[in-house]
Amino acid sequence: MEYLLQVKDLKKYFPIKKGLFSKTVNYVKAVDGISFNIVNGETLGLVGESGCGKSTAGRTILRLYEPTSGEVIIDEIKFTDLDKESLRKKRKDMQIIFQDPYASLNPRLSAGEIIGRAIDIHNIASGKERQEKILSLLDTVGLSSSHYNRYPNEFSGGQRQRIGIARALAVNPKLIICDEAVSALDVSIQAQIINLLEDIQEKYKITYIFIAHNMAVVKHISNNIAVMYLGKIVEMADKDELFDNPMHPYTRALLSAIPVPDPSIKHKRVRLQGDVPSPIDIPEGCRFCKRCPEKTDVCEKIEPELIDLGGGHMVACHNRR
Amino acid sequence: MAEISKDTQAEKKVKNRSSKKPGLGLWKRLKKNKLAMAGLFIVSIIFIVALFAPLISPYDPDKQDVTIRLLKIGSPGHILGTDEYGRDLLSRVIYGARISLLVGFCSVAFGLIFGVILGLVSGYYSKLDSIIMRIVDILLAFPGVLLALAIVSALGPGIINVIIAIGIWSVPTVARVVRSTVLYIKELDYVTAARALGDTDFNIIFREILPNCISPIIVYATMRLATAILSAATLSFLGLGAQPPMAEWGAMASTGRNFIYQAPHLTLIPGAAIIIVVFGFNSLGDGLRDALDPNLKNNL
Amino acid sequence: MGVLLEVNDLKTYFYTMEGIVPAVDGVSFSINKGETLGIVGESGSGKSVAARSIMRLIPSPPGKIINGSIIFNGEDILSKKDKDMREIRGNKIAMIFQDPMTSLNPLFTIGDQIIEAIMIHQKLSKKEAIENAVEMLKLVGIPSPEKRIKDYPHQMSGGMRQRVMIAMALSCRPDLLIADEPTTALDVTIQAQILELISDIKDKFNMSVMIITHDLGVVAGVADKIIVMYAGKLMEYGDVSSIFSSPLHPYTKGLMESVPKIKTEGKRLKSIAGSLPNLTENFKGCRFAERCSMANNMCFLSEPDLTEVDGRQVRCFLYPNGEV
Amino acid sequence: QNNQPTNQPVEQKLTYVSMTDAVGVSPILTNDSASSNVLRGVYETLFMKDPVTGEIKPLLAESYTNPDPNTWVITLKKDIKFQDGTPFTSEAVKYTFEKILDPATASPRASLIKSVDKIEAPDDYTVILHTSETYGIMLTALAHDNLSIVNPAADKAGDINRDATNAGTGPFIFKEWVPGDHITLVKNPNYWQGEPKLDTVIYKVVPEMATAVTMIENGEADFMVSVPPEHLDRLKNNPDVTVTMLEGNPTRYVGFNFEKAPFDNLKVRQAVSYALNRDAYIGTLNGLGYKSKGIIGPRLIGYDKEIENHGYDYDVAKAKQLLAEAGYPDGFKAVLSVGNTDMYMKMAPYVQAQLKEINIDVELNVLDWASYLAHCKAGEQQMYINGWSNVTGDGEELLYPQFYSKSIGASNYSRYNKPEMDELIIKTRVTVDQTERVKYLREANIKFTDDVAWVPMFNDNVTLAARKNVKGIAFESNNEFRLNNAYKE
Amino acid sequence: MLNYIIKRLIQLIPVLIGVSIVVFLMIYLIPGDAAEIIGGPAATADEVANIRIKLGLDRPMHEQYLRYMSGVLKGDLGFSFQTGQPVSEAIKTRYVNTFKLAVFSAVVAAIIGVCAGIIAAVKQNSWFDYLCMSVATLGISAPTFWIGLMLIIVFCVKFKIFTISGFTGQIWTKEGLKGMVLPAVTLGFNSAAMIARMTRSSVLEIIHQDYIHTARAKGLSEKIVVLKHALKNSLIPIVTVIGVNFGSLLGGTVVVESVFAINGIGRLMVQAINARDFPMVQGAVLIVATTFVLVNLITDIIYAAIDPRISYK
Ligand SMILES: Nc1ncnc2c1ncn2[C@@H]1O[C@H](COP(=O)(O)OP(=O)(O)OP(=O)(O)O)[C@@H](O)[C@H]1O
Ligand SMILES: Nc1ncnc2c1ncn2[C@@H]1O[C@H](COP(=O)(O)OP(=O)(O)OP(=O)(O)O)[C@@H](O)[C@H]1O
Ligand SMILES: [Mg+2]
Ligand SMILES: [Mg+2]
Repeated sequence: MEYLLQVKDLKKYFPIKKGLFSKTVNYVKAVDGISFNIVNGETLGLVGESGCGKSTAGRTILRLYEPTSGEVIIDEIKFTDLDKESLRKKRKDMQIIFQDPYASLNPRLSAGEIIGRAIDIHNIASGKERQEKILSLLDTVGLSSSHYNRYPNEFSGGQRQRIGIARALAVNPKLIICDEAVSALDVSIQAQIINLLEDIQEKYKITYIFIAHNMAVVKHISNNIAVMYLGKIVEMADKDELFDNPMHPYTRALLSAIPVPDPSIKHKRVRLQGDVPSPIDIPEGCRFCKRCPEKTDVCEKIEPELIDLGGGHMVACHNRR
Repeated sequence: MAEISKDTQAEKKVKNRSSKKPGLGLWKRLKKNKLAMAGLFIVSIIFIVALFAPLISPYDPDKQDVTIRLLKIGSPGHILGTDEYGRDLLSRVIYGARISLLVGFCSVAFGLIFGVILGLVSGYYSKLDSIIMRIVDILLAFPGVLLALAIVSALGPGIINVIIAIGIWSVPTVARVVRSTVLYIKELDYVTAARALGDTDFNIIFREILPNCISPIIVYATMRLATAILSAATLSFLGLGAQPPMAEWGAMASTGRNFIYQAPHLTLIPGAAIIIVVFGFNSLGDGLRDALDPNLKNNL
Repeated sequence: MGVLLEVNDLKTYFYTMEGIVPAVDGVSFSINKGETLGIVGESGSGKSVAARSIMRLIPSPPGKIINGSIIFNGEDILSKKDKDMREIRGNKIAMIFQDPMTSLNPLFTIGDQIIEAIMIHQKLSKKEAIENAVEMLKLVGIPSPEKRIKDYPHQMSGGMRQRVMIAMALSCRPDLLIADEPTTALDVTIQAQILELISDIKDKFNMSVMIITHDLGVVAGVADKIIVMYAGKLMEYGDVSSIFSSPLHPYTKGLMESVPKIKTEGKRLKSIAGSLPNLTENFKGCRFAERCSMANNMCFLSEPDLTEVDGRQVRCFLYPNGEV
Repeated sequence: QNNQPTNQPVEQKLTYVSMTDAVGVSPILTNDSASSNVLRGVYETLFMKDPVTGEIKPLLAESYTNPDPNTWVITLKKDIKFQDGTPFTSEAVKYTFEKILDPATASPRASLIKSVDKIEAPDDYTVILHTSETYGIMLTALAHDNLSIVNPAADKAGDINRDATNAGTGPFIFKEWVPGDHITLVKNPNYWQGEPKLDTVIYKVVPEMATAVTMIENGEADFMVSVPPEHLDRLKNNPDVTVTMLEGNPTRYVGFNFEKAPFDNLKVRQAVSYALNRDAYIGTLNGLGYKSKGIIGPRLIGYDKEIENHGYDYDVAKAKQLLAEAGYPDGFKAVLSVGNTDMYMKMAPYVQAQLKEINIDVELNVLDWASYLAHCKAGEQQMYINGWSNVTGDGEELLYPQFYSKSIGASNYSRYNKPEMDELIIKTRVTVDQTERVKYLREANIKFTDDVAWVPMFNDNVTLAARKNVKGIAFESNNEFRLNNAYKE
Repeated sequence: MLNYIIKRLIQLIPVLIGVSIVVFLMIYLIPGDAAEIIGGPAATADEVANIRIKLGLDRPMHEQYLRYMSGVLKGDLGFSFQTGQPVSEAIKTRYVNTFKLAVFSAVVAAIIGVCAGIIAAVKQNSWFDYLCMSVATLGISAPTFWIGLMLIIVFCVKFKIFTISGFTGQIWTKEGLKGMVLPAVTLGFNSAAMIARMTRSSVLEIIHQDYIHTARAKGLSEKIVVLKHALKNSLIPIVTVIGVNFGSLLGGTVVVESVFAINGIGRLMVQAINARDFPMVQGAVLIVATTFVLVNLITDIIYAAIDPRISYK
């Protein structure tokens, strides 16, 4: 299988500075060594609690944050090694769609201009061709030419999200990172956008990293799912495998927490104690052990590695060997 | 994609309702604000007066005739009376509008050009931030009057130097206002999106960030215009501003204060003119701020 | 099980620059003692306004309750004096809000904020009130509450703050708890904890709960009855199992089908096209007609009334005679 | 508040208001008028000018003789004591003058006795001054406040420029100075001319004229000098205030830079002089100015009525004609430098407007005072407005600083430099025979006036405004006052 | 906290050095010097040269600056060129006057401004609100000198209630207080207006926050909601304006000081620069700048006292 994207032991630490001379006293280990590969045209779902480093991972892959260490290889090119100018040129391969449909569009530019600017940056088209490209992009995301001259404040949340998608598509990317792209939307609109994303993937063979905390949504759209906890991937598998046979206690808790829109099902919940610990003082041993209902002695001492248990089902847990 | 086309149908309504540019909604909100409209009215009148001063004013503002010194308000031929040289006060007040607007606009423009650039650079490049902000601190800690005094002593009193003095005076505050807006805006997703698209820093600063700092800048500029006009008047009062025979309101009020008992109108009228214009700009600025403020918008 | 709250033909309008927004436009429902009512609907459909109307906490101007009655424990809330209303707020009816991050005053300790209500409503001394507050915090599962009571909100996580909010709301043992999207801002795992907590406490105190959400999964788990709101109107109202098993209104159906389900495999999601209509316009037909896949001409011309179908209320021309 | 009649004796406390604070209270180190007003109460000079006649008469001195033109033998009065009780002797005079002449002191008025090269004190009551060149105006110089005699003991004990307690022989003893606010003097009960009637004198600083005037009106202050024209009527019309007005010696003028074209041309200067309507301007001064055509004004030694037949009257036609003759039929552009004080700022637009009538397009160059001084000393100005206030009341103290060639770069702003005029000026200085000296002064006055060295705009009328109940202030034409005999009713 | 304060005080040093360099350059770049002023119009060139030597003005520029600064490091601000008085002494009396005036008017302005602002916010869009805000806008639109002159005309000339020069710097005596009133009102008018506007808008903003809804939902009376919950939260911007205003009050009292004949630091500064009295200008500017920075520091400390989320370690 050919991988479009390979991420190898990617880390992103944010320094915490203090004192008169801004000395770095500590780090927020937002992403603490994650590795995965995505096959061209597939979708990787990335789930986990708030603050576990999903967005940071996404942005670090795009080098919107400079990675602390690790490698990102896209299409055989080592993205992490590019110098500033080549990086700028190469950026069109990877795009991002944001959660907040309000903050993600420049309120001073019309929908057409927003997409047009993306085209201009990489000189993808000009003149009449450019115009046509913008219109066709608008059409692709389900907007019409009448929207061309409208400003973001005249659009609803769902429509804004469509403009954001069109902007990302404008540079013909190979990969799009959807950072909670549907989380802020109402269920009815959410479904529209998910459908749109699927249509686009089919049409252009685009690869997605789909970040979300809603397991059901992720399951719907992904091929594989990675579960993150405190900067690390704790479980990764094919989506059906993951849902049918969750291995990591955290994954189980997550799955059981999903509210089911069916009053007849009263299922048992795995209750987790406490909250996510801070990524500054990461506990020794297994990161999850403080909240884990199944923890053993070894969990507190040794950090488990992510191990393939067969069939690409990878888990980082001492109790699943 | 049947749903999608339907979607757009539904949106047609939105289209009819919405105005084209984001600015038009602003006008609508501004119109509701009585104080702001009063401000706008005043400012427009002053503009017209300043523009057509030679046509409107009954006399040459510098024409002296000591035989008719210190006429009272309502004297025939001189509605607002005359000053100590027998110059027509109305004409001088009319011409004074020109100077006040000139000082206001030029000094604010001066302050804005430098302040905005400093603010943008300092907000966007965190490495330069602390150096620029230290300089700004020094300027801020420096007493304004003294700065004006020094500039005027060095370059000589006069309107241009007043403009420079007041301009320099506003640089640090503009820089701060812009910087804090930039710090906020540069973290917004649309700026990140521009970076993700591979846009250059220059484009990001001037095409993504700057246009979105415009509203605080406009609001600040209107308010600052008011302050600039006031400061110019105060400098003139201290003898550092406009020089004779220039019909500047502050200078007029200042020389007029010597006649405060015999001819109080010499101080009263230019003083009132200052208040009216400054009031105009302040109310307009207030109104703009409210109209541009997303918080208040939602609650109205 | 007597009726605790009865809302009749409630209309709350906002008089804005853009025009009049009928945020809640003739909504009627009731809640029995010990019952949980869920209100669902898209963002902007008027759920929060309906809830705030019950508390009489509509910002005025621009908002105004222009019609209807809200009978709580047999008394009409809308005709009460402000002072009497304060006796009800926090005491008889308590409310918690969507975002625990912004719903607590950042400048006061959580203890302060909890005892405030206790001291006013129960006329207790400060010391007693603190004891009371500690007990409530323990009840909502905050470890070592004696210490945490001196913490400021920013020293707690989102889930803990939401618990504090609940403790605060429960501190005077209200008859009715209104929870306006109490878990939207929380993580899934925390959300599950909070929802469980609300159900537990409801049973313990025999409280009535009105829970507002746009997440159908949430109401399915906790509510007894459900209101589906759309653009200020009540579209469907009935008990939870029947609405989930056989939604009548096309909007309700649309909502249900939009939700990706874990069991149903890989199919394309059904979605409701378009978005909420602009309420300031004088609406003629059914407010949902624009987006309705079953709409016909009549739907654009006049608005359907609520009809009783199968023990539920539905606002749709599909059920002219109360039949499915 | 002071209006109700009381039987109790009135508090003998007099408050003087002025716009500026003193710079110091030592005669050696100051030379401004605000300081002089204080000095005059604390210290005394050897000679003084009679306030009425202008004649120089002995004060601390008893008499003097000139054995030769370069020697001045001065006999001192006996039985005069400094305020601390030490006797006033020739040693004090020697001490004071030597200190002034010491370059390390950097006394700003050292030039007053610069020609003195040796001071002798043969006995306690005799002082002999030897000059290197004849110095005809020795007596006027010795009457200058800045040549007041200081108490050597006090000067050695501390900085009398800041704290002048017991530093003089005068009627009042320095008590307190709150810089920027006020200076307090108290009476010297052992004063040699008899105990003063006032107990306390306060010099209060009020920088805003309108405020100062109001204070006089309200009785918060007792008197002020130099009332500006705008406020004069108010004070005059106030029944509680008496305004005394005298013809004064300060002159206000429009000056030229003789080194810069076109003002090196006599015809141009004459044209300017003809173009200025002085009478009209004086009309705006509310009686605070009077006209004299000469450069040495009526209140100075050296003035004579004949000068009024010289000079130039207002005549625009003539002005234009002269300008044409000078080669400027269409006028020209000029810059008029002004220091930003009220009085000159008022004159400047007037001059500007008047010169416009003869097509001289004047641009005003307004400068703050320090810059103005530097600017004029450097000769950067083309035309300028200034005034000259004479301390000694002698015309020489105008000609020498203003027109003597060696004063270029200092007080000779006009850069006037004509050898024959220099010679005349020196004569007015060195001639010891007073009648002859006055003759030279008159001659100089005519010559300078004819040459339009300045265009005199007006001479000040000096004013003193005091509360009705204040009596006995001796007031002079140079704006100076003495409080020796002042009292309150 | 203590560390933080020390750190801030250390940061003051570069600012002050910067300020002193600016002042120094300023004084030396503008034409005219102290010797000429001391000599006056009649002084001869020799006299002026002697004065220059005495003042050290004949030395090279950097030497003068270094000599001055080494004095400052030893706590010696030097002597006034013009009067020979020790600068520290000259500044002290004036500074105390200005400071008292500024504090007094800031306190009065803050009380009036905050009260008016709260009422206006609570009664938003009422006639009181409109009146208050119109007056406040007028207040920030009127030049200080004009307000001062008008007050004098009304209260000293027409009604003779106050005396113009009554300022003695004493606050605790009746007379002293009386003398403080007019200058304080003149000075405080602008600030009160500004504070009122800021209070109003910040209370209005806070009053729409979620936790205010929570407070109301608890059944608290409107009075408690506003005065406890809303006001405390609005305090940060209010404290900021008060701080900024106070800072500019100290630097900008020249006008009031001359109109009311107050012997303050503003006037001293103007006189000193007019006299090119470098040590005096330098001393005055340094003290004003220090105050400005200290006021900022105090504002920051107040922030921490108000808001537990802000902690300076
Ligand atoms: N620029 C930054 N500087 C310092 N710390 C950061 C920065 N960005 C993120 N962090 C920290 O890194 C951690 C991971 O943040 P991230 O935003 O990636 O989480 P997330 O999984 O996307 O959460 P959410 O679901 O809330 O979006 C958090 O603890 C966050 O506080
Ligand atoms: N203060 C207000 N001023 C003007 N309009 C308002 C105000 N509050 C609410 N509305 C309007 O009332 C309508 C209903 O709002 P409401 O907050 O009840 O929606 P909601 O169903 O709670 O949505 P959400 O899920 O987003 O909370 C909206 O159209 C909104 O614009
Ligand atoms: Mg995120
Ligand atoms: Mg809501």
